[in-house]
Amino acid sequence: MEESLSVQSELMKSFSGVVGNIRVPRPRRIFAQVPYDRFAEVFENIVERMGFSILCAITALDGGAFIEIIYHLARPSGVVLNLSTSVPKDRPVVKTISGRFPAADLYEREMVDLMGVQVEGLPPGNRYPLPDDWPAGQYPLRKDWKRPETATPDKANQEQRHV
Amino acid sequence: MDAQFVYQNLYDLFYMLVFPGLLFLIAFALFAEYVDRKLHARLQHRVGPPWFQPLADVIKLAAKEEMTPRLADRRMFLMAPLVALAATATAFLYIPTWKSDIRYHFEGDLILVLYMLTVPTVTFFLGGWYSRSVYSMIGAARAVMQLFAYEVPLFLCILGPALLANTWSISKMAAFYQVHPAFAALNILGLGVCLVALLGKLERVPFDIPEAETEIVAGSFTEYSGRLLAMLRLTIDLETIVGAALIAAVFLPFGLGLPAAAGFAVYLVKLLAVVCVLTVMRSIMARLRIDQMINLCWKVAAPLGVAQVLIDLVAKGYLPRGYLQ
Amino acid sequence: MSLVKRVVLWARQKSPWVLHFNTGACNACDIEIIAALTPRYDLERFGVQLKGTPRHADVLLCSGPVTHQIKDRLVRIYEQMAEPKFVVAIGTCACSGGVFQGCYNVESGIDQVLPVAAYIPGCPASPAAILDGVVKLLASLDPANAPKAEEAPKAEDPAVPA
Amino acid sequence: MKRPGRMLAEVLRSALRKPATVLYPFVKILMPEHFRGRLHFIPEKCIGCKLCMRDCPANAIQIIKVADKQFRCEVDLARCIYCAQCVDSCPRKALEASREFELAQLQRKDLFMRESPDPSKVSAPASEQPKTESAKSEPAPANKPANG
Amino acid sequence: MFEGESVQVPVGPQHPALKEPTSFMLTLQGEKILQIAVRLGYNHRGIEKACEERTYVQGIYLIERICGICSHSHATCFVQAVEEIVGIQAPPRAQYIRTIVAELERIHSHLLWLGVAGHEVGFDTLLMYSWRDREIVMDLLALLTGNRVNYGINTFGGVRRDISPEQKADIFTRLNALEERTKYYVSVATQETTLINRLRNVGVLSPADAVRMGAVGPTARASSVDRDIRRDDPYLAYGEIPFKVITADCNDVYGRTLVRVGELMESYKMIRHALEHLPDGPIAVKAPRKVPAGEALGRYEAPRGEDVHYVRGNGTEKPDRVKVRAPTLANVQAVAKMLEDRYLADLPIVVAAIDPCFSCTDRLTEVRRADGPSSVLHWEQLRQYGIEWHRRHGIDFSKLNNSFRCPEDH
Ligand code: SF4
Ligand code: SF4
Ligand code: SF4
Ligand code: SF4
Ligand code: SF4
Ligand code: SF4
Ligand code: SF4
Ligand code: SF4
Repeated sequence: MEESLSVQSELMKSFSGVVGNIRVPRPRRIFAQVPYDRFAEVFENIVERMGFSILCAITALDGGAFIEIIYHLARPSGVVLNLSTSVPKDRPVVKTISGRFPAADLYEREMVDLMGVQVEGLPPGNRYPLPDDWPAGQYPLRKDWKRPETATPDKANQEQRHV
Repeated sequence: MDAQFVYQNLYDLFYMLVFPGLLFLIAFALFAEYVDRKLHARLQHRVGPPWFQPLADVIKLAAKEEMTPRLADRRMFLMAPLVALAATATAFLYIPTWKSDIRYHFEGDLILVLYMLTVPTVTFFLGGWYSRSVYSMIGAARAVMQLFAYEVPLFLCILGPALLANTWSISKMAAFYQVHPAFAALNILGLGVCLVALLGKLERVPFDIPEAETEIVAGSFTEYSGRLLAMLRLTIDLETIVGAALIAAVFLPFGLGLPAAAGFAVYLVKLLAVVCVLTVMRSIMARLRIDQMINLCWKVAAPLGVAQVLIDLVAKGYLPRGYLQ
Repeated sequence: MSLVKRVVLWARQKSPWVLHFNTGACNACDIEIIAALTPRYDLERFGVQLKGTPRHADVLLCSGPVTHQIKDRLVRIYEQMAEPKFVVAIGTCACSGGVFQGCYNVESGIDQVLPVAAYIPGCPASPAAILDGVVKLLASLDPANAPKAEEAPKAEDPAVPA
Repeated sequence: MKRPGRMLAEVLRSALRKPATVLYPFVKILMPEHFRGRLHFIPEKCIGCKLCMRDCPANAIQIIKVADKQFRCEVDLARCIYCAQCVDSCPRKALEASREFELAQLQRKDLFMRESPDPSKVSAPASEQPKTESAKSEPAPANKPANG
Repeated sequence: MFEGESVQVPVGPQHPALKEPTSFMLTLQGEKILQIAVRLGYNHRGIEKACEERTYVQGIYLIERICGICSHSHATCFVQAVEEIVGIQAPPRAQYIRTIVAELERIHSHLLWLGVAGHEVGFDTLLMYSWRDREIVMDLLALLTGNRVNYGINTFGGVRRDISPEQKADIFTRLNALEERTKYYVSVATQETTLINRLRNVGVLSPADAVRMGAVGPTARASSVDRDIRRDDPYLAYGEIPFKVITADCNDVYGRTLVRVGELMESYKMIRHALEHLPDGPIAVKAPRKVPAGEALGRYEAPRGEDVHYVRGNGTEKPDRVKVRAPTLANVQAVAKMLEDRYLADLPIVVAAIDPCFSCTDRLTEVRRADGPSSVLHWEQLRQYGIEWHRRHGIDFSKLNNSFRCPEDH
């Protein structure tokens, strides 16, 4: 917990007014928020100077009017910093971090396809994970997404009821 | 057409098709496959298939629908299994069974047999190649690469004993070693190399590279089904027997002079012993990669083959003349 | 039944070669299928051999609820198999979609796509249950103890709903 | 020390020993005591609270009222994932998981379990019947996707 | 095939080397792999979306079925995250039982892997033996949890089954048998020439690449990357059970084999320790059906590496978002690196060496048209990043004394 708390105070010291809502709900878990316009600088600092050199995952959430993106960064010592940022849902654009973390390439492509987040600076490549002919504007993990008409009717379900 | 002639022809036919020709050969080959699979299973600490398994497999396959891939060259695709089967069965006729003077033999039948044994591999290559599926084609290419690798050691280590026996006929070789069983001991090295080469010929682990399931599905055989597949499997079974018979004739010259029934029994035991050795070998090794296989053949097996030839040449030069007619 | 038919039937019952296809399973059914081939259960006692290519196989062992993406492949693999051929649905997913039914990317079971000759429920179906199902399937090949009902799955008609 | 054929001795020894194979189905296998196999329903205990239906992850179980305080249980054996959550959820222990695992069937319709109270004890008024039927054809909403 | 000519070989989605659908499009020159493209998504069932549509209780069983091989990993990771949001803690006895099942799962998974690896290189006898011995663990799991796979031992606030004293004794005897067998496999893996030839110097992943590509689990540890969530971020009872993190400096498939068999030996010790120190008390506390608003990140060292679950609750019976990052998704990126300039024959074992299970990796993808233009991920672009980066970050690969040293002369 000391380590987590020291990270917390370090964050508060170096980014007062930028990084907000810093919580340490349990040992080795830190949650923090940063507005997207200051994200790059904070991220750089956290990764390069504070030693959060492992990218565990990137989660994108549908927050209604905005899309929240959480970068789960870890230190080899086991402390995880969940750095969250949001972009407006009608113009969800973020910059890639795949220059730092090659592995982020896949996680970001997932966001692109499933949450409709645009990622600037992704190296050229095929889309992932949806196929090339996937209709534009369909993002399955958004809360307002309606599955296309082709969804399978649950035939077995109906049959079974009449046995 | 006198009675003698008719009788002679009928006997030939019986010899070729029934005993010890095709029918016996097939029955025995299926039995050998059973022995192989059962032993393999027991070595793996499980029960394994019942005795009729290979027979059921063949009948089932024969009764199945046959499919030719759309892109395949139909003629080559169909011919390959037939030619392979015929060549293997033919080769068997020239290998001495439980007596050294068999019906068909001539000076040079050794070359014919070795050649005939190459035919199946080449036809597998053609069949696979003309299936026009990637797996088959890779399997086919691998089969040929492998053929070039194991053929040389195989030839070398049969050449040695042939030189010592001073003949190009398998029957005469068998006869020679029967008279001088001590000389057979000189060929132990050749026996070992021969067994390894035979594993390669039969495409068994560690040399099942051309049909490596986890890499290229079933190699040349990937697209075959039904009757044609049954034929291909039969060919491999026959090859096992023919290969084992060749080894038995060249390297294991025991019991050739015995009365028919006892001789026959010894003969079967010899063949099955070779089959069992092959099974044990395939059970305890991992598959090599094609480059490792080629290295092994050229850097280890071929020099050993040469050594075998040298041993026999030296033996021939230094042993008392009287032994070698 | 003529002698030839009898022999062929016998051979068919004694030599089922299987092809395993994961149609979106969670792997549990798949490892249980492999476990059924290993020494403890040893399916080879019944002549079962695992084959790598549909051309060689008689029985298609499917596990998983059939994801939309795999559906076409499944049909194609089925078509590549030589007659006579049978499909066995292994695991609850393959029987009905199981816990995944209602998910947006899955069918509810193999029988939505292919005619199924035997259902082996269980999540996963244990190797013993798989053995039981295979033995039941093989016994049913004999017309004497085939299922009587009209809806008996017919292998000849690949009733593929669009 | 590398050598080929490291497993030779082990393998030959195995060939001489009794195989590790159990001879199922010729010898029956008994699953361990708490194995989660086919469900069984004890109609006398059920109070019709339907907690089991609510928690079933596979939407496989139906509790249907057949008469006053009398309930029938239907389980789609092809859909049940044998998790026994319903057994845990039931406040009256009216469900139990058995060790039965040989459930394979040749037809989908045979994969169905229906366990009703003893008909002699059911004093169902005739008017109850249609109601039961309608309850039957209505799929449980438990895990129907909201936007499906 | 023939030199100069390059051919495209599809491997998958149905292929004997893969027990699950995934497809690799290989460009071969002769037997050499020139290029490799991977397509995932065949196993996508839409679980993340489905989780949002089901209650937490139903969710456990659904999450457990992300993958049957590390079902306990996913379920525990999820349950821990949810318990953290709710603010309850499973009682100590429950934590120990979860740990014991987790280590049993690791044993079953690593033995399974050993067999699969044997099969991939044509060594079926190894498959048969290791799976025969794996049945011992499967029996134990069935005995303790009620099912051989997809154990269903977890519930919110604890576990569903207790371990009785008789079962305890039973576990001890069976563990001894397994330990004997594992020692034998160590000797086979380190002595059988044909096997070593197929594993040594195959699928090389340098320590720097392993870190850069984000490899996890035995894949990373075989490249001297000393990371293990059980030690670094202890959960369950791992903080109280002594164990060593096994690493190797071989960087190849051989090293991954050594790490896995080494971990087997550790797991036996851990289970013994956990059983001997099994605390008394209840096995579960009551958990509410509604989970308050909140978020938690669960990390778990699954047999294949770090599993990450992020859960956000919104005060209802159903989660707002469940995000799963399975170990294979992290490792699959390293495969292309490992296959550079290798042979076709190495593909199965290299792919198997990360012990891939795409059923969890595909959790996110939805692809409806199988024969449309394929969406393929090209690995080439992943290679343009320099190694310097990690130097700047001062990541050091210093070894512990429980690391395997690989002989130079293989
Ligand atoms: S985890 Fe908590 S108690 Fe332990 S060191 Fe950190 S702050 Fe202190
Ligand atoms: S993770 Fe380590 S440093 Fe941080 S609080 Fe816990 S013990 Fe202290
Ligand atoms: S039936 Fe169960 S175990 Fe089998 S694949 Fe489906 S979810 Fe997995
Ligand atoms: S065992 Fe599980 S799946 Fe089956 S009915 Fe009960 S809750 Fe539903
Ligand atoms: S939970 Fe138990 S008592 Fe309630 S309806 Fe289900 S079986 Fe009956
Ligand atoms: S990679 Fe693992 S999960 Fe996937 S098929 Fe192989 S053993 Fe099963
Ligand atoms: S990594 Fe593999 S075994 Fe583990 S959960 Fe994922 S799919 Fe299953
Ligand atoms: S990846 Fe796995 S958990 Fe996620 S949706 Fe697909 S199948 Fe479900």
